[in-house]
Amino acid sequence: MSEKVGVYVCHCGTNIAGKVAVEEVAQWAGEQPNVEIARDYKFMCSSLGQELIEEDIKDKGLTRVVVAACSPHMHEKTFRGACQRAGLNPFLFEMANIREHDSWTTEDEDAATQKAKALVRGAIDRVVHHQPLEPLPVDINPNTLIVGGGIAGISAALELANGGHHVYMVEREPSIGGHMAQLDKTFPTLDCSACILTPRMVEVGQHDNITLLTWSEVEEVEGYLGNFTVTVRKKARYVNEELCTGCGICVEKCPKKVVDNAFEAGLGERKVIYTPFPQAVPKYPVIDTENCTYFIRGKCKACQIFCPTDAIDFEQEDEMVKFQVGNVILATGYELFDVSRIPRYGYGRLANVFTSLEFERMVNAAGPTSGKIVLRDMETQPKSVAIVHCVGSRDQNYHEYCSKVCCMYSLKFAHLVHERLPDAEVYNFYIDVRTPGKGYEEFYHRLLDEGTNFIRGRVAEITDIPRTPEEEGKLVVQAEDTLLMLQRRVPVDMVILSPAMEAYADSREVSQLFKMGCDFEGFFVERHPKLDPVATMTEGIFIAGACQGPKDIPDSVAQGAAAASRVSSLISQGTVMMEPVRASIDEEKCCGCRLCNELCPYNAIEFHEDTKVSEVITALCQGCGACVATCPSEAITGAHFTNKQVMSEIEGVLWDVITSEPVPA
Amino acid sequence: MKEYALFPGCSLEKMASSYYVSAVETARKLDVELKELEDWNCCGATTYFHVDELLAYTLSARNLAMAEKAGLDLVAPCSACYKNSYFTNVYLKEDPDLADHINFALQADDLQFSGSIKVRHLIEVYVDEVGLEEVKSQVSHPLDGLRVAPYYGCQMVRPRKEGQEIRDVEQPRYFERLLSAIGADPIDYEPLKVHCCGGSLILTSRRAALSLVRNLLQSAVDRGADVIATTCPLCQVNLECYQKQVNQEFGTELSVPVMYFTQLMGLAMGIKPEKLGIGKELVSAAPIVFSSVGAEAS
Amino acid sequence: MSEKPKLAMYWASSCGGCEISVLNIGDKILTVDAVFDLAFFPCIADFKVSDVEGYPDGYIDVCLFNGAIRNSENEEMAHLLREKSKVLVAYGSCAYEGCIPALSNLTTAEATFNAVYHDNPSIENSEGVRPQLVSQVPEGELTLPAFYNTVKSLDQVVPVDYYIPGCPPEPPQIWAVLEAVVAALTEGAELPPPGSVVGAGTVAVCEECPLEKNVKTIKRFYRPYEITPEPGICLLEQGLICMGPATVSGCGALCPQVGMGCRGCYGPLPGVEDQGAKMLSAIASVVDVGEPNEEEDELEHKIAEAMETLADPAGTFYRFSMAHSLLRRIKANGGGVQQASS
Amino acid sequence: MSEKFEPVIVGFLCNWCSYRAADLAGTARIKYAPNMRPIRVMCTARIEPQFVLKALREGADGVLIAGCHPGECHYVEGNIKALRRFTLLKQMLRQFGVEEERVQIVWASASEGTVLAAAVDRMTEQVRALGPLRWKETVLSGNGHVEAVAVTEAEEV
Repeated sequence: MSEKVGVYVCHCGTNIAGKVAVEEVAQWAGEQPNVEIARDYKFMCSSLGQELIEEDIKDKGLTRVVVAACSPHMHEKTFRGACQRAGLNPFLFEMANIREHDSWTTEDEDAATQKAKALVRGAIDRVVHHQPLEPLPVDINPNTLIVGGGIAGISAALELANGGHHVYMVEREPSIGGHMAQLDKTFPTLDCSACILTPRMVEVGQHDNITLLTWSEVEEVEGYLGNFTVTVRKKARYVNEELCTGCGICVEKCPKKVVDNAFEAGLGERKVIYTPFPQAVPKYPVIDTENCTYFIRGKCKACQIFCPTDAIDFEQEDEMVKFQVGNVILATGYELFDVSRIPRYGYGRLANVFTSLEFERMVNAAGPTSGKIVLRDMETQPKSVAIVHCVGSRDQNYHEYCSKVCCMYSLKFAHLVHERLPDAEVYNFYIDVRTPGKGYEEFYHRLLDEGTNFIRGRVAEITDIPRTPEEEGKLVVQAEDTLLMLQRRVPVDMVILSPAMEAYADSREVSQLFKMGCDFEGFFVERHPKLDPVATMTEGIFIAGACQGPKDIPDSVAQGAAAASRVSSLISQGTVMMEPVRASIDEEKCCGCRLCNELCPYNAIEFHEDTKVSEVITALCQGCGACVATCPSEAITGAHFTNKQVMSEIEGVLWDVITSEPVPA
Repeated sequence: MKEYALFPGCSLEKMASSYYVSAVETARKLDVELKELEDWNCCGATTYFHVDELLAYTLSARNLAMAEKAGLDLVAPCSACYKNSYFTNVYLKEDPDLADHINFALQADDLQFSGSIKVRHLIEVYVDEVGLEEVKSQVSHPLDGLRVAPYYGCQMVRPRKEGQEIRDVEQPRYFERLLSAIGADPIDYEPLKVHCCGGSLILTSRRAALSLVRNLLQSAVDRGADVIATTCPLCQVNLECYQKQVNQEFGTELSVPVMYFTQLMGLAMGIKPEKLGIGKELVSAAPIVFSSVGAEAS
Repeated sequence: MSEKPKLAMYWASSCGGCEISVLNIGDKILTVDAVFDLAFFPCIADFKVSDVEGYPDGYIDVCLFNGAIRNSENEEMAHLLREKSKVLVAYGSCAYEGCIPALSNLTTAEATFNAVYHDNPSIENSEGVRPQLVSQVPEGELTLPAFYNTVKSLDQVVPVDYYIPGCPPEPPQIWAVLEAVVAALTEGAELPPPGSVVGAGTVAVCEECPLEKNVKTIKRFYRPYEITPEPGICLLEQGLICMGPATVSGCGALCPQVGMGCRGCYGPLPGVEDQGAKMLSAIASVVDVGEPNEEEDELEHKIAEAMETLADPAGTFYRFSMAHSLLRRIKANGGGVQQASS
Repeated sequence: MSEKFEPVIVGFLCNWCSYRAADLAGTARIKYAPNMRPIRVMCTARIEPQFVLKALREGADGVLIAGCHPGECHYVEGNIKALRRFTLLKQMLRQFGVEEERVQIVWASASEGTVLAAAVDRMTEQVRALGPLRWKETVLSGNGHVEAVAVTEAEEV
């Protein structure tokens, strides 16, 4: 039985008509098989254009519709809507992309017209074989998983929880707070980081709608938008959270101290049973089994002996927690570039070269030096400090991108040095000073007034090899001053490197765990860089904060809240409709060879031992078609991308070169 | 028996003759045959590439083409020759048009560049292809306790080569491993070991070059080196021959023996010092020779 | 004066196995003899082409045509028998889809001649004598059929009513078909719609295969002589090529059961356009080599290495279906040979 | 066919990366050869060797498969599966005498409009250099039997 196809060729003003002879294409389309009516129109997406389609469906009894216009990513939904309003199943529609893929990219007008015809014919031949499909309703589980308890995750969690939705927050460290908890002051306002952060941490810790899982990692994620099943490994703390009151006696009594490479960035020490910092949330300590005397030698148990509530449990084991959520927000944050990857900056070899994080801890009143700025010997105060911008960023050898926050915190450092050591000279070595943000440029000017020396030049080398007497015993920072056009060698006592923010080394594994994209640098990929910055290509997975790219605190907070609002809108919809582009197996045809079983990235294919056939669990299927292409007996069909449809489209786009069967049959 | 096409380059002919002989001697010990390229020509040196790139590449490509004809990898003991040959080899492979252009010229000599061979520095041959185990096995008089500053210079490691980390450029370790293999005690010579020796600046911008030489000598001394080992004739000249000028210029009293790594290897392998061209240096290497048991042999 | 329906069987380009397979139906052959008169059956009785030419059109009730169309003689006979037969059956893989003869579509007629009349080490032919379409001899003019560059299936030269797949077809299937035909002829029973494949199942061979099937992840391919297959386990899982999943059932999965992968002689499943491409897709998909996080060229290298362990993909995947495949034959470089046609 | 030969290339673009890359090329008004005729699939993993053969048989001079970079596939590793099939298919096409350049696979992420455009331009030129494929006309046409070759000396004797 033949179909009645309506073809509509859009001028898109001159966007298409400027290159493609649209009238000609429409007129030609009218002569193609199965075509009932073909028209061209100025703007098909306009309400008038859409009505044109609707009327033809009604009056001319069209059974299929083709619109040749822009990219389906632009207007497929629009025209499907038009079909639906006129009572035609929206999937009996096909779009030919003659704008993005043709008129905008082709120089020659005849060639553009020729290509347009091919694309239109492809769509016509394809649409004839379309089948009516119904979208799949999916219920949204109102719970949300938030991975990462930094400031981005915290803001997202509080938004949702205060909105009455339940949140599971998973943090791999013993406490939430993230990098922000390590900072002293925040630019440009210089208000105390801890003072603004800790209340929010406490709020998370106490919130009825938030289940907090610290010292935990996500092991497994199964399912799809609305219905994820998450398995979390709750690492053994060796402290019973029911009994522990967080009194801290165990920490006090623990006889062993080790260098704290995590929170204190190696500058300070901590006990072997510890909470990362005093305001930690939750308050329960953790035993560091690598260093614990009991775990090494089986003796000590001081913490257990002194614990007033018998909360210490050396027998405790990792625990697997399983729960259901409807959406996921990844706020896994960033780590700092390893500055020892730039040997000429001497970090590790030259004692008084520090990283920004070390300096943050140093200037922090609660830090290892209680806020005193000193050299590695922990007593001498520097008389001169050099701050090096763009360490590992804006550098083709490491990261090409600008790390965005380094300029501002480098300025903050300069200010703090001036504040604590009024007589000290401060040199900022920069490529450009980048201060886009409210009050940022003003802060820069303030630093200029405070007398910081700004030297425009990427630092070539930091060395302790003197060339002149005044360089003796100093660190010499060598750079080409590109304003004065001369080589500068600046002797200083202390150097602070401002390393780039980079994605966590394991971010690629994380992205694969959650089945979403991750770019070359390891940052998670948003659905659209401008219009959809917190969603990902995978339905139900959202991202917030520095895991998506270098960001400062206000941006991270904003993204956290944005992700939360995206999630809550889904929750309030209750159910969402999903594209019915899915695979299905004809059990009559399935021979049970099981070639398709391992193939599905979503484990949507199930093999029934009893009937010896495989089945696709529609809800899990994401419609990639891998199994369809694999099944050698064509027992698997990919809705809306069937072999018949694609094969016909192939013949269609080749209409002008295709020739009839040469061999007599 | 490993075979290589040897590209001595101009300096090994005269100025660095001791590098030449010690290279040949050590190679023989290690069962490596260095067949000198017949009718080799200048590598383009440090300057020609800035004067006329096309001609410079052609010059260097001719040597490569001759090695290809012989079917042997090219070995250059001089770091400048090495760098020029190495990168000519790379760039011509990347730029077929340029290669065609040059091959057109090479036809006159009935030569053709196809990029079929590798270019190695002599020290790479010893470390990577002969292997340190083999080197060890030839050591009869280990240079026990001799503190050596391994000076790579710049042209052997720079610019960064395909597939290398920045570390391989700024913190290479193979020279140290070689020195340990002959029983010597390599000092921590970072980061200067890959810094510039002044190169040809010594002629054009004398003071700048001298101050670079000074840094190298001074910190070698500060770090307790008995001798500085070099891998390049130009480094050798700048470090060894300009010590007097450095002292005049900066009022220092520096006097450090500077030797080719092949000479040290030779001593460790029990080769007679004179066979290694030892005795021609401006800063006497006698203390090293005596400290090495190899001297007794002579 | 027999009113019995007339049966014919002809042998075009094939090995003769099909004839044997008919006799292989055992004592049922007597029934065949009882029901039919033989009108043409060169293999077992002496008929001449002239006899057939003498028949009125449609004189033969059922003609089992086996063998591919390799040369002009095959084609002429196909046309002749089509004319003279009510029901023309493409019998066996050669007639159905080209089979082994069609593998020579992977080369050219020219090359085939060179191999047969020249290059072959056992050939002594210094004058380079080659078969000629026409050659003059004292006695007069001798002619030979023209040797085609491209081997074709029967339905590529004449319309075909039914197909019986298999190399050769299995006795039970043959009998089932003959029975149906007999029933139709004697009791006027319904025949299947023309053009349909008869004497075969509708699902893949695996359905009939008793070997245990698990999820499949292959690291490389093995040729039968390279490994001894684990008994009782699906051969594909063990890296041995088995066309089972891409081949229609009906044979009873004889080969896999004796440790030899299915060669695919029963042809593709209903609705499949290209058996070989389908199998290629399936098998390549489960080669579990290469991780997404690897360097791109490293990845490509690894995968290429694994795939190269499959010797002769074209010959493997199209062993029987070359004539029915999408590409059907190779593009000889320069394309000189097929241009030589007229 | 007297004027310059314009190759026809069928392009299979994955919905998430390469189709969007092509969209981006358009939005950015990057001009490239009009010879590639795109067909959208959800993922390169949906592309069957059958599609490629079909295109070649029906008159295409080349086939381009474009998908996300390995590790960036929207469906985790659909592109790897595509690469596996493509690799084996290429080995087979070699046997069929189809030149390497006629069937290619490229990776172009949603942000790499230029990469895709460049790939199309490059491939168009390569295929143009190879000349038309037009399978049915050049390979399958006629019944292709061997004409009698010139009478050899043997028979003159």
